[in-house]
Amino acid sequence: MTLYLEVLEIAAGAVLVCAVVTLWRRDVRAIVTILAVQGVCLGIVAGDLAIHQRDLALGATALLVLAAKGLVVPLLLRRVLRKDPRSRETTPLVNIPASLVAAAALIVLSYVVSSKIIALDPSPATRLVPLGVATVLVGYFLLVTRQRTVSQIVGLLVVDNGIALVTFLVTSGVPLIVELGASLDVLLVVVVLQVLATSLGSRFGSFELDELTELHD
Amino acid sequence: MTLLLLGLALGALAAAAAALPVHLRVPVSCLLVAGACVLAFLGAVAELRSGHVSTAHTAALLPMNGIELRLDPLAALFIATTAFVGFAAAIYSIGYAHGPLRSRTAVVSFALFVTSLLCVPAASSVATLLFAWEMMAVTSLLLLLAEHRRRAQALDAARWYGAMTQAGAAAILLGLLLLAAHSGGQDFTAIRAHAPSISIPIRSIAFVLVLLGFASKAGAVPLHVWLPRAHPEAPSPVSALMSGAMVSLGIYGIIRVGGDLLDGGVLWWWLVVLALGVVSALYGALHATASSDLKRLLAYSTIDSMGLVLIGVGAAGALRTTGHPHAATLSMVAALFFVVAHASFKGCLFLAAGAAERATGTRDLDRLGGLARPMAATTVLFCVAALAVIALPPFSGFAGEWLLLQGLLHGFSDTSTATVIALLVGVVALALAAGLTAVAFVKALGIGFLGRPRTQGAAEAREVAPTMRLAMGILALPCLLLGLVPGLVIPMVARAANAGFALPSASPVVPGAGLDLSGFNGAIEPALLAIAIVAGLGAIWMTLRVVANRATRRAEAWGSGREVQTARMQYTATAFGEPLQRVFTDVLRPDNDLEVTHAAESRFYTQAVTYSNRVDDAVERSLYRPVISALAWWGTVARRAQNGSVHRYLAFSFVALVIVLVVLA
Amino acid sequence: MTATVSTVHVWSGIAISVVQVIALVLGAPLALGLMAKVRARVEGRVGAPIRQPLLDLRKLLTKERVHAEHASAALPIVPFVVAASVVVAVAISPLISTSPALSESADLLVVVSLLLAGSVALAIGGLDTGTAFGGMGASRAMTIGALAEPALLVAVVALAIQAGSTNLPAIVAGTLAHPAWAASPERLLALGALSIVVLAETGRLPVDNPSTHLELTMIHEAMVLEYAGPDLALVTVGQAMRLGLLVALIANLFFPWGVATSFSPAAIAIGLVALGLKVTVIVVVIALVEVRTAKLRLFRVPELLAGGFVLAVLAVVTGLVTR
Amino acid sequence: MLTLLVLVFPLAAGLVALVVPWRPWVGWVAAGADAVVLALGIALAVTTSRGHVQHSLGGAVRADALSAFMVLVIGAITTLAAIQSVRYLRIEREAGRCTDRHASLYAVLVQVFVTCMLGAVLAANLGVLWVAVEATTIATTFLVGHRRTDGALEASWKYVVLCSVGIALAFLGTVLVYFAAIHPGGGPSVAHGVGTLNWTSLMAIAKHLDPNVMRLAMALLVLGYGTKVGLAPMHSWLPDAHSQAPAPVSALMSGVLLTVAFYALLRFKAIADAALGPAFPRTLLVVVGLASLLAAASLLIAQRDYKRMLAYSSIEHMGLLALGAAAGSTLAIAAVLLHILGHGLTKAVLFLTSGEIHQAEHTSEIATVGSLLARRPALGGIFGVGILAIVGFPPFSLFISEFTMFRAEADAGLWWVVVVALGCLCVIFAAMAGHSRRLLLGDPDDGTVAVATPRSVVAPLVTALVACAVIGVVAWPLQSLLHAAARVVAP
Repeated sequence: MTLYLEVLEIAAGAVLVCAVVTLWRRDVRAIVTILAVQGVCLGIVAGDLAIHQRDLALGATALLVLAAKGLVVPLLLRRVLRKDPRSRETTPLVNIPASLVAAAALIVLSYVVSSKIIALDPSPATRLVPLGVATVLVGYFLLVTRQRTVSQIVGLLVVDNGIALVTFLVTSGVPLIVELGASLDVLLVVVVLQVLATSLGSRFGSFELDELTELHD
Repeated sequence: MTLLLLGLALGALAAAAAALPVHLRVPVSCLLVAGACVLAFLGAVAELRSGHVSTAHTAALLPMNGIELRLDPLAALFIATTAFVGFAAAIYSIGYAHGPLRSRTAVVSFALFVTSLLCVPAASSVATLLFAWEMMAVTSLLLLLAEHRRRAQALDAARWYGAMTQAGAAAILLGLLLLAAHSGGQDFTAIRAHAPSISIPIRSIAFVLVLLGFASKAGAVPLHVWLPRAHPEAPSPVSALMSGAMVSLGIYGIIRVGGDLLDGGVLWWWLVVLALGVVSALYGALHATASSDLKRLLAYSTIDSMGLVLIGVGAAGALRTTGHPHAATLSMVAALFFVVAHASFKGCLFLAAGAAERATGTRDLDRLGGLARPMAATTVLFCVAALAVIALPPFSGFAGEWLLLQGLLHGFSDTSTATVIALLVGVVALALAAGLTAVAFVKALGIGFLGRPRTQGAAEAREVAPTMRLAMGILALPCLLLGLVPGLVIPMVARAANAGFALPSASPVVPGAGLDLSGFNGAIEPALLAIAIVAGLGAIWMTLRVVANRATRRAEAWGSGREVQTARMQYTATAFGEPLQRVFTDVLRPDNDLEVTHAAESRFYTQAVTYSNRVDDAVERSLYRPVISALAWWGTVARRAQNGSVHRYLAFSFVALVIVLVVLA
Repeated sequence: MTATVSTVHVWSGIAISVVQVIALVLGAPLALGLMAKVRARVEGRVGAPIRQPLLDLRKLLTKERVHAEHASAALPIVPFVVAASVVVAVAISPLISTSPALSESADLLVVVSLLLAGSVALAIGGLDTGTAFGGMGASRAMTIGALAEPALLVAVVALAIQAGSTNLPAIVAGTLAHPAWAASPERLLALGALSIVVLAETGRLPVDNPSTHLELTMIHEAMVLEYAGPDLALVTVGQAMRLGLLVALIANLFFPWGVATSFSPAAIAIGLVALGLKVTVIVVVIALVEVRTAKLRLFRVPELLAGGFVLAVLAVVTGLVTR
Repeated sequence: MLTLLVLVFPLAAGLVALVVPWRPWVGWVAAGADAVVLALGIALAVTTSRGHVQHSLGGAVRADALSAFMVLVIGAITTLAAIQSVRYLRIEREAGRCTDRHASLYAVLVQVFVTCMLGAVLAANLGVLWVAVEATTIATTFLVGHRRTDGALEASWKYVVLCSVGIALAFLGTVLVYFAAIHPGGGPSVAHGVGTLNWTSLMAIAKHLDPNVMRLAMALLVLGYGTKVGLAPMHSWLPDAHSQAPAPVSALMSGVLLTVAFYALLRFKAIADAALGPAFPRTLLVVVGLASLLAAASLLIAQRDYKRMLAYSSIEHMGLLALGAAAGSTLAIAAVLLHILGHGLTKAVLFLTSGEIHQAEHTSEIATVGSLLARRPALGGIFGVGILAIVGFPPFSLFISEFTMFRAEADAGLWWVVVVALGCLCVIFAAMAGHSRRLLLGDPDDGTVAVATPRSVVAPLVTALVACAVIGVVAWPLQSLLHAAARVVAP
């Protein structure tokens, strides 16, 4: 019993740690690998829950997550990176120390927010929900503050991983059809973003988003 | 009610007539509109005579709200006046419409404009009233823009008109919705039933909002700014309808909501209405004397007349709430009689001004003059209507003003000092406005039509089409008839006043052609007065034929010995109004600037001196300009917030998420 | 029986009105002559005989009419309108007796409006001539008229409030019945206001100098420059009767003793004599005032009229307060 | 069976466009498919307004009166847009701005987009509803970027990023609703898999759902779906996307996509009302609604681009819908639905006309176009009448639906909200009147002769405006359907 719990806690914790590390590192290529690690941890959480509840559908979802978020997505992002020689992130809008302080504040906020969710069903899995909510908020913060297109895609995916984590912990997976649809959508969004990123790169010659202000009132 | 419905249907049919080919379109549509007005007029007069209330309701139209119509004497009176002016305007526009006025939108808009004017008084639910009100607003806006390609300032006028009408409609909607919310239903019968149960503060808020909306339509001063801009730019039949009928619907609204729905309400309401009336009367009359554009002068005079009506309505309301129903009936009858009289003479004036503009190509008084000989009919009709406005004895204006004065005077027997002071201020305003109006219209008549033509355009003026003269004649008729035998109309007006303010049903005037006040000692017999004047004229003419030398000859006017007298030496409208402008400088605040351009070689020789004197609306400058510039500033500030950066947009969403989470935590 | 009695009243009313009109047609020019004689006497001159204005009128009637070439059909009508409006006003107002013809519609607004009709007609005639003088006179006359009329109206309203009705004969009868009213404060204030207004309305000295033709100063004269012969006679008689009517109204409204209240010929004769006396006294006072004052600058006249207006408003307020 | 057909037809049209290399008749096939959808929508509306609900695909696809009405709205506006797309693609291909491959991509994506919207509206399961709405974002990204200009690319990037992150929050909200459904009334956790995301079963157990979790879920849902609806403060993507997208696409997005997302909000509001009572959802919607109105009003004052002006007007109308839904009574929801149809039709006509103007004048700056009514009377006329309709003048349906919404809000005690809303509406009226005056009116002093617009372009637009006027005045066609649909969400 405890093995299931330990694996669950370590994997969920790892997901949040990866999110914070993406905020911490500036090198885009490193961020992509961290994202891959986060995908794997998410897969482990799903698998662990599937084994514990002997739920075949959840097992299939776990494999799907491992494949998509662990392998396919990082592959796509590396294709975009190949076209962008300067891999270092230009200075983000909010400097790193401030970002980390903000991340801490967001984690505290997610604990407070999740207290209501835990109150409804205090099972061991639900008790880890604040980690998921924190990943969502940190991912969102990463999305808001990063200049490079790839970093924004990574931010978006961290938010998605956070939500997937909450879904697994809280309801051990939504009905299969919804789960399939959701991950297919996420995959398609990444493909779309990757196509847009490459055309932005070729059109504007650089991957900086702050020049992208031609459309304004 | 059936005649009214038939009339409205005929009006809608007139709108459909726009599909006809160009040359057929205007005559057919105008005749149909005239027919609609006749039907509505007959329906309304039948209702006024019989006095019984008829209603019509259908849920098939206006989804989720249905249409409710109710014809009671108050509505019938306003429908009758609107129908009468509408009939004349329709006949007039047969001859007047040319160029852009024959386009499909103009014809459809004119037909729907008259139909919605006829429909507003009959509306008896918030939805129907707002529907007809907004139809009136959009159609008149389109008509205002009909000739924008010829006169660029029509665009500016349309924007002012649109914005203020929309704000007025919003105020009315808010007031009525507040009442509907507290009376569990949006039809007037429900509101009327629940009104006593609604608390005074809520009723006051609702009344003030509705008053703002309707007073802006009636041209009460702080909210009048659109009127002197919109009326001159609109085609003449439309501005006649606006001044004759649409403006009095503002008065109708105040009486319907304040008197009928809210059952009189509180004293200070009516003192506010009276104050609005006083300020409008003085401000309108003053600006009428100062404006040199004929139609702008007429527009300001409309503000002045509506001010007088508001004084009557305010006095009636005040007297009723302090428990003097008999005096209140007299003031209300005076106000409504003045509305009827004003509709006819102001309509005739605008049509005549339109005829003059059509014939000479300008409406600036400084460039008119000498129209009496070529355009005799228009000049005589303009003169009749002008004398009616100045309130000289045999004309309708005099009977109206006399009734108003009696209403105010016989209110002095009231006890509460606030009402007495208000009535006194009313009398003073009445007297001052009467004097100033006389100056304005002597200027309009004397400089606009008489004397020598000041420009080539005025010199080549030709008389306008017969239909236009017929229309002016139709409107000039009541100026005389209402003046000679007002007694015949008063019982019907009294019935309308009672429906409006739930006052005792006895008519304040003893039955008969003249105006013999029952219950108060004060009477005039205008018919006998007219006979006396005619007898006087006859007697003088006879004595002169007997005594005096009858030879007459024409000679050059005395120019103190000058050889040649040119038309430019005549007084212009600006010069005519200049003494009064100098007397009232602090109110009008004219900005006159003098530029002297000196010769190059030395300062002591001047090359040219240019002097310009412009009187624009002080209220607009001090009240509206700051609001507009504040909005424009806010627009530029807001635009900078949307500067295109993805991060700023994402930050908006992120901050919203965090705030919501914090609030929920 | 009552029908015959009322017809008798109507006919006698008409008779009284005719007497009043004839009295003023002859009396008003004499009054002007008297004023000129008084001025001359005070200035140490002999001056023209009192009946000189009547002689001028007779001379004018024999002359031919001259119309300005550019004037429209309005110009010939104006003198008739001016004269007729004043004649009707005189006919119905309570000068000799309190019940002339149409006495129940002898309302204050009617009389004021008839006088206004006269000045409006004059102004329109002035504008129609197409000359600079006509326009100037019309503009100034209307400006002063616009400022004087409110004061006139409010002053008479003050009297109406006291008497409870706006009907002039009723006010006169009321004052006769309650002599105490004549001395009441609002009466005196109203008298002050009315006297200022009379000077402005009839174009007497402080406001307008009737005897000069100097372009810069004339107000009333400028409008009548273009009339000749019978037209000029009508206008001058009209103007004279306007002065006579206003003076008579002041006399009767403030000192109503002598005004006949019954239809007996004796009462009417007394009324006529009383009217003559009172008008003569007032006219002499006006003449003396004229001799002493110089003409006000045109833009000081509004201040004078504003003073008159305030006096009238004060009269109304005191009337209400002490009611 | 009807509901299945509704989904099959546009999908089939999409497949045809995919397979067959680009031919003009492919466009007409798509238009035909959308016309069939409209017909089916009317059929569905007639059956559901009599009360019985249509099912197919084993209950996954469900059409009650509300979704039937939405199918009707989608059908009407997509047919209008599809007809105009044929002409749009022809002109773009003649001008060389769009190759055959792009044209067929455009046709496929539009049909996929329509299918996703229909799927969202007919989904019984709220999870499937989310998947469909997310799919619409993906489908429309390349449509927004279809014109390949710098602006289009930038707009599509902002559109995807903002909408995806917004929609992700909505998914979190849906999951929390699912979590609350698994533990109704705080009782022992029901066996896994029994908890459901089916709207009908959720409504059944709504009263027992845990209020705290539902409050958090509703907040996330309003923020999430609010992004797709374009409510402030998540509205910033809308002006860029709608002004850069091709005219038929922005007509579809502004006319229908926003209201499909709003439909989702209505479904969740029904559940939240039962679980939390009306107070909390009402405050949320009022705050967001007023924010949108204020944002639209302030940003319309100094607007220079007529397409962005129309986009901000959409934000304003979505704010009005939010306020209407906040009132929550049956009358309010009926008015909201009528407003959805009226706004959809009018805004589609306005965007399509602005597309024609853009193709003719090659600029969307108001100042450089100027005196359009004189130079292109047909286009200027329709655009002018459209502006009169969108600003809320009778006889168009927007007037009566706005009036009824304000009446319902006043009855629900939100009178002060109506005061602020009407203030914003007056400012918006003045601003739009000013901008359209500069765009349409004025005298082209260089004496250019008026250019006629082909009747084939004018006819559909005029019929749409006439339809909007008819439903605004005559109550008959929609009366029963509106009340049936409103009773579904607000009993």
